[in-house]
Amino acid sequence: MLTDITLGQYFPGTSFLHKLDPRAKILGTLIFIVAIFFADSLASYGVVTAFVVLNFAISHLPIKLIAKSLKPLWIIIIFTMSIHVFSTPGEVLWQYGILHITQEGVYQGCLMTARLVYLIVFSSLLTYTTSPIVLTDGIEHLLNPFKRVGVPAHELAMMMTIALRFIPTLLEETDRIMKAQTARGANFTSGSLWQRGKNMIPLLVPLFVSAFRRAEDLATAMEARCYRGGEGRTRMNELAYTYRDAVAMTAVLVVTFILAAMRWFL
Amino acid sequence: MSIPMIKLDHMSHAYQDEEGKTVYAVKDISLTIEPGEFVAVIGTNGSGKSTLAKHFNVLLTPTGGACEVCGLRTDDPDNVWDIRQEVGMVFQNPDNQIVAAVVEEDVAFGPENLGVPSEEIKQRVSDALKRVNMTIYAKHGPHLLSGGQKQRIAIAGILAMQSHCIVLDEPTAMLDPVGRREVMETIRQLNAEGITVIIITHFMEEAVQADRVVVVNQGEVKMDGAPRSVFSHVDELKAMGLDVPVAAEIAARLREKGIDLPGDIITKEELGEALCRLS
Amino acid sequence: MYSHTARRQQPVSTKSLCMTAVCMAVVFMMTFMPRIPIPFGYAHLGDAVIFLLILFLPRRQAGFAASIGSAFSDLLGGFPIWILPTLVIKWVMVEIVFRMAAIPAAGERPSVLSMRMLLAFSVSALWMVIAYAGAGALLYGSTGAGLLMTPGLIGEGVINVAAAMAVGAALQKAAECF
Amino acid sequence: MSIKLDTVTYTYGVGSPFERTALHETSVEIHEGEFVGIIGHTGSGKSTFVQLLNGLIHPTKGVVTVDGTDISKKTKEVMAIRHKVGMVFQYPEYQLFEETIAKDIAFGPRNFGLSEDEIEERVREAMEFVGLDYDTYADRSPFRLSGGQMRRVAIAGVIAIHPKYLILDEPSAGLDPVGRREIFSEIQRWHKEKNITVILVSHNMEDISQMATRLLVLSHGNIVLDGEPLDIFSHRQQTLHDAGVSVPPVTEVLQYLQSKGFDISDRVHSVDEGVAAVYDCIRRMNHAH
Ligand SMILES: Nc1ncnc2c1ncn2[C@@H]1O[C@H](COP(=O)(O)OP(=O)(O)OP(=O)(O)O)[C@@H](O)[C@H]1O
Ligand SMILES: Nc1ncnc2c1ncn2[C@@H]1O[C@H](COP(=O)(O)OP(=O)(O)OP(=O)(O)O)[C@@H](O)[C@H]1O
Ligand SMILES: [Mg+2]
Ligand SMILES: [Mg+2]
Repeated sequence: MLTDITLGQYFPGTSFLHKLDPRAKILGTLIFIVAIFFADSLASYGVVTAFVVLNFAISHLPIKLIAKSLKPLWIIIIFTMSIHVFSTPGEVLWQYGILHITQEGVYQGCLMTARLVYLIVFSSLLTYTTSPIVLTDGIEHLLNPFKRVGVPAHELAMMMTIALRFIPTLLEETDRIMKAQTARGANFTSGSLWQRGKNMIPLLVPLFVSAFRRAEDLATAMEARCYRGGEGRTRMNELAYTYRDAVAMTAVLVVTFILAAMRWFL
Repeated sequence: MSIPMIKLDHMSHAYQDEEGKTVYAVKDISLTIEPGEFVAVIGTNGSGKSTLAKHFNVLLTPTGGACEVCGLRTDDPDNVWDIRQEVGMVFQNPDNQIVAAVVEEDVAFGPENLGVPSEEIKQRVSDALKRVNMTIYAKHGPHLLSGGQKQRIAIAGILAMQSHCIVLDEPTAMLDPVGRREVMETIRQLNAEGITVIIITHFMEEAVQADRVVVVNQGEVKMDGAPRSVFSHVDELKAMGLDVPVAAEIAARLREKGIDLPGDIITKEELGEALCRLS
Repeated sequence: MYSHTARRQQPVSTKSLCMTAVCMAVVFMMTFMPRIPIPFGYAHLGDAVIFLLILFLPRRQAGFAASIGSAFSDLLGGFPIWILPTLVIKWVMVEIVFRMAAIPAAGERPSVLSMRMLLAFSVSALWMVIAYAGAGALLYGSTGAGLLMTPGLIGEGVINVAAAMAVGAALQKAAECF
Repeated sequence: MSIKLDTVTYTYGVGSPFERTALHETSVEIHEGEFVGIIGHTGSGKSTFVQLLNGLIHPTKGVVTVDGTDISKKTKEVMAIRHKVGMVFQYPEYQLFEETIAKDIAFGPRNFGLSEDEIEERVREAMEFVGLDYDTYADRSPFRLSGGQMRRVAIAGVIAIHPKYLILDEPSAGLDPVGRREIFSEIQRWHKEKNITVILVSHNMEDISQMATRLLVLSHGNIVLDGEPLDIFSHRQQTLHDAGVSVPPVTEVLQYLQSKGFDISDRVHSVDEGVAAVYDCIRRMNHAH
C-alpha cells in the first residue's frame, strides 16, 4: 500500500493532548498562535517558550518530530535570521565592507526566528496529536453556529470526509494511470513549457473522468443508504467536552492574557 | 399470506438514448419475490439487470406498470425512505460505495441518516460488523482492506440499517476468487438468518447457490425457476450468451450423444452419482 | 422503524456534493505531489486543477473544493500554519477566475482556449503569487522571506496557467460525455 | 531472444515503515513465442512481476534483460524497449483520454515516432483486430462506448504499438462470458498469426488452461511452479492448493470423477474435451461389461 497518507502527520498516542476534544484543540491553537504575535520582549518570549515546551512535554511525542516539522523551512529560517541580523541599525558588533552585524540585529533576529519556530512547532502539535478525521469532525461542530449566516457546515464536513476517504484511492489510480501511459511511451518529464502542459493530458483527463465516475457511483450508494442532507441526522460518535478541555482552554486563555498584559500594561 | 417483499406488475423502464429515442431497458416484467427468498438474476451485459435492481430501492421508478416493496408503491414519494430502509443495495465497485474514512464510521452512515440515537448506532454497528466477521477491522481505513472485505463492509452498512432485504448488483465482479468466496459465504449465512437476498451475477457457481434463478435477456424475464430446472436448458442459455455450470454442460452434451442421464444435474457430485448408476 | 416526517430539501444535491468532494481530493493530490520538473525541483499542478474547476462546478462549490483541497495539502504535508492563508487565497483565486470568465449561472461553459480564459487564469495566478509572498512575509515575520518565495511562486504560476490551457480543451471534450 | 529475470528482488517502500518485499530472488526466462499464464493468490506479486518486465518498476536487486538489453536501471534503453513490451493493465478503459477513438489508439505509435501514414495504418489494423469498424467508430468519443467496447479500444491502443511481447494483467475482469471469449479469441489469434509472445495474468483458470503453453504459479513473491499447464493441473494439486489457487472447473469435475473410481484423463483444455473424455470413459466401461 502507499504510505498511509490520510493519516498525514498524525502520530497516534494517548496523551492529554491526544484526548482533548478537537474543538478545544483547534480553538486553543488558533488563540495561542495569535498570542505568539503579542510577544515582544525577552520575558514574554520566556512565557511562550515555557508554554510550548510544556505542551510538547505532555504530548509524549518524540523530539525528532520537531526537527521533522522544521526541516522544510530551514532556508526560510536562516534567511529570516540573517535579514534581521544584517539589516537592523544599532550598535555595530562586527563589520566587513558594507556588511555589519548589530547587537539589536542579533537580538531581533533571535526573537523573530524563535517566533517562527514556535508557530510551526505549536501548529504541528495539533496535527501530530489529531487525526484528520477527528479534525474534520471538530471543524463541522465549530462551523455549526455559522449555519445561520449561510455556511453549509454539514455539507462541508461531509465533503471533507469523502475527500479524505478518496485520497488514497485516487492516489493509487494516479499511479496506475501514469504507469499505463508510460507503457504506451508517454513522457511526463521533458519538452517546452507548453509541451509539458500537454503531457499532462493523458494523466489529468482519465483522472478526472475516473473521479467523476466515482462521484456518481458514490452519490447513488449514499442515497440508497437513505442519505438526504444533514437535517435530522445523528452521529455515532458525538463530541463531548470534558474537564480536560476546560483545563486546556483556561491554560491557553491565561497565557494569552499574560502575554497581552506584558505587552500593553507593563 | 404474507405481503411479498417485492412485487412487479407489468413493470417497464425506458431510457432516452443520445439521439432522444426511447429505449426499453426493462420491458413488461411481472415478478414476485417473497420474504426470505434467495434469488439470483443472470443475464448478459446490457440486458437490464441493474436497471431492474435499482427499482427495488427506488433509485429508479417505473415508467410503466408498478413496483411494490413490502406493499409500498415505489412511485409514491412518501414511501421512498421507508423502502430504502427496508431494502439495501450493494454495488459492483467496492471502492465507490464506502463513504467514510474509517470502517465503523462507514457502517454507521445508514443509521445516522435515519436519525438513530448515538448509543443504539454503536450497538448496531458492532452487531453488523460481527455478522460479516469484520469486527477486528472496525478502526481500519477502508483503503487497507481487500475487495472482498470492502464488500462485506458494504453489507454490514445495510445490516446496520436493519434492512430485511439486500440487493447485490454484481458484488463479486471485481473480486478475486478468495474475495468472491468470502462474500458468497456471508450472503448465504445472512439468507439463512432470514434476510431476503437478490444477487445479480455473471458467475454461474454463484447462481447455483440460490434457491431461484431469474434469467433476464433484453429487458425481459426469459426463465424463472430453481437452478436445477433453469440450468437444464443448456442450449437456450448458451444462445443468450450465458454460461452454465460445467457439470450441467457436460451432462447435457452427454445426453446429446445418447447417454441416458437425468436432466437436472448441476453439480459434480450429481454428475458422479448419475454416472455411477449407469455402470 | 424511524419515521421520516418531511424534512427540508437538501441545500446541495448528493451528486453535486460528491462531485465537489472528489474535486477536492483531486486538487489535494495535484497540490501535494509535485509532478512537473522545473529548474529548481518540481512544481505542483494544483492551481491548474483549480483553474479547471470552472468546467465542472458552480462557483461556490469550486471555491470549497479549491480552498479546502489545498488546505488539506498544507495539513497533511506538515505546514499547518499555512492553512488559513491558503483557504483565503485559493477562494479568491476561484472568485477571480469565475468573475473574469463571466460564467453564466447555468448551461454552456465557455471554451478554455480563449484570450479571456488565459487572462482570467493569469490574473488569478498573479494574485496567488502576491498573496502568498505577502502571507509569507507576515507569517515568517520578514519581508525578505516573502521575497525569497517569489521566484518559485512565479514559476509555479506560469506552469499552472500553461498546463490549465493545455489540458483544458481535452478535459472539456471528455466532460461533455458526462 | 527472451525476457530474462536474474535473481530479481522487488521491495515496495524501501526504508519506510511500510516496507514490503513483493518478489524474492526470482529467476526466470520467457522465450519468444510462448504463451505464459501467470496465476497466484491476491498479493502474490503477479502485477509486480509483470511491471518489472517492461521497466515500469526497477528491481531492488538483480537484473532484468529484454532481448539482451539490461533494463534494471533508469536509462534510455528502458524507453527503447517499451515498444517491444506492451502492457495492458487491469481495467485499461480507465486510461482513455483522447477526443476520438482513433486518436487514443494512435497515442502509443505516435510516442514511438512513427510517421502519420504508418500511424493510421496501425490504428486501422488494431481496430479491425478488436472488432471495431474503423469507419463507424474512428471519430467517436471513447467515453460514449459500453464498458466492453472501451476495454477493446484500450487493448487496441497497446496492440497498435506492435509489441513483440504482450503483457495482459487480468484483461477480462468484469466482462460477461461472451465479451471474455471475444477478447481472448482475438488475443490468441494475435499470438498465433503474428507469433507474439503473450504473458497473461488471470484469476480465471479456464482461460489459462485453454490458451497458455506455459504456466507460472506465484505464491508470496516466489515462483512455486513453472511448467506445462495440464501437467501442473493434473499432478501438482497440492502445491496449487497451498498457493491458494484452484484447477479449472472442468478439470475439477474430471478429478472428482477420477476420485470416484472412473478411469478418466483430466488432461483437457476445454469443456468440449472434457465431454469427450467422459464419453470415452463411459464407452470403455460399457465395452468392459
Ligand atoms: N442512464 C441511462 N441512460 C440511457 N440508457 C441507459 C442508462 N442506463 C442503462 N441504459 C441502457 O439500458 C440497458 C440496460 O442497462 P443495465 O445497466 O440495466 O444492464 P445490465 O444488465 O446491468 O448490464 P451489465 O451486466 O453490463 O451491468 C442498456 O442497453 C444500457 O445501455
Ligand atoms: N504500490 C505499492 N506500495 C506498497 N506495497 C505494494 C504496492 N503494490 C503492491 N504492494 C504489495 O506487494 C505485494 C504484491 O502485490 P501485487 O500487486 O504484485 O500482487 P498481485 O499478485 O498482482 O495481486 P492481485 O491478484 O490482487 O492483483 C502485495 O502484498 C501488495 O500489498
Ligand atoms: Mg449492471
Ligand atoms: Mg494484480
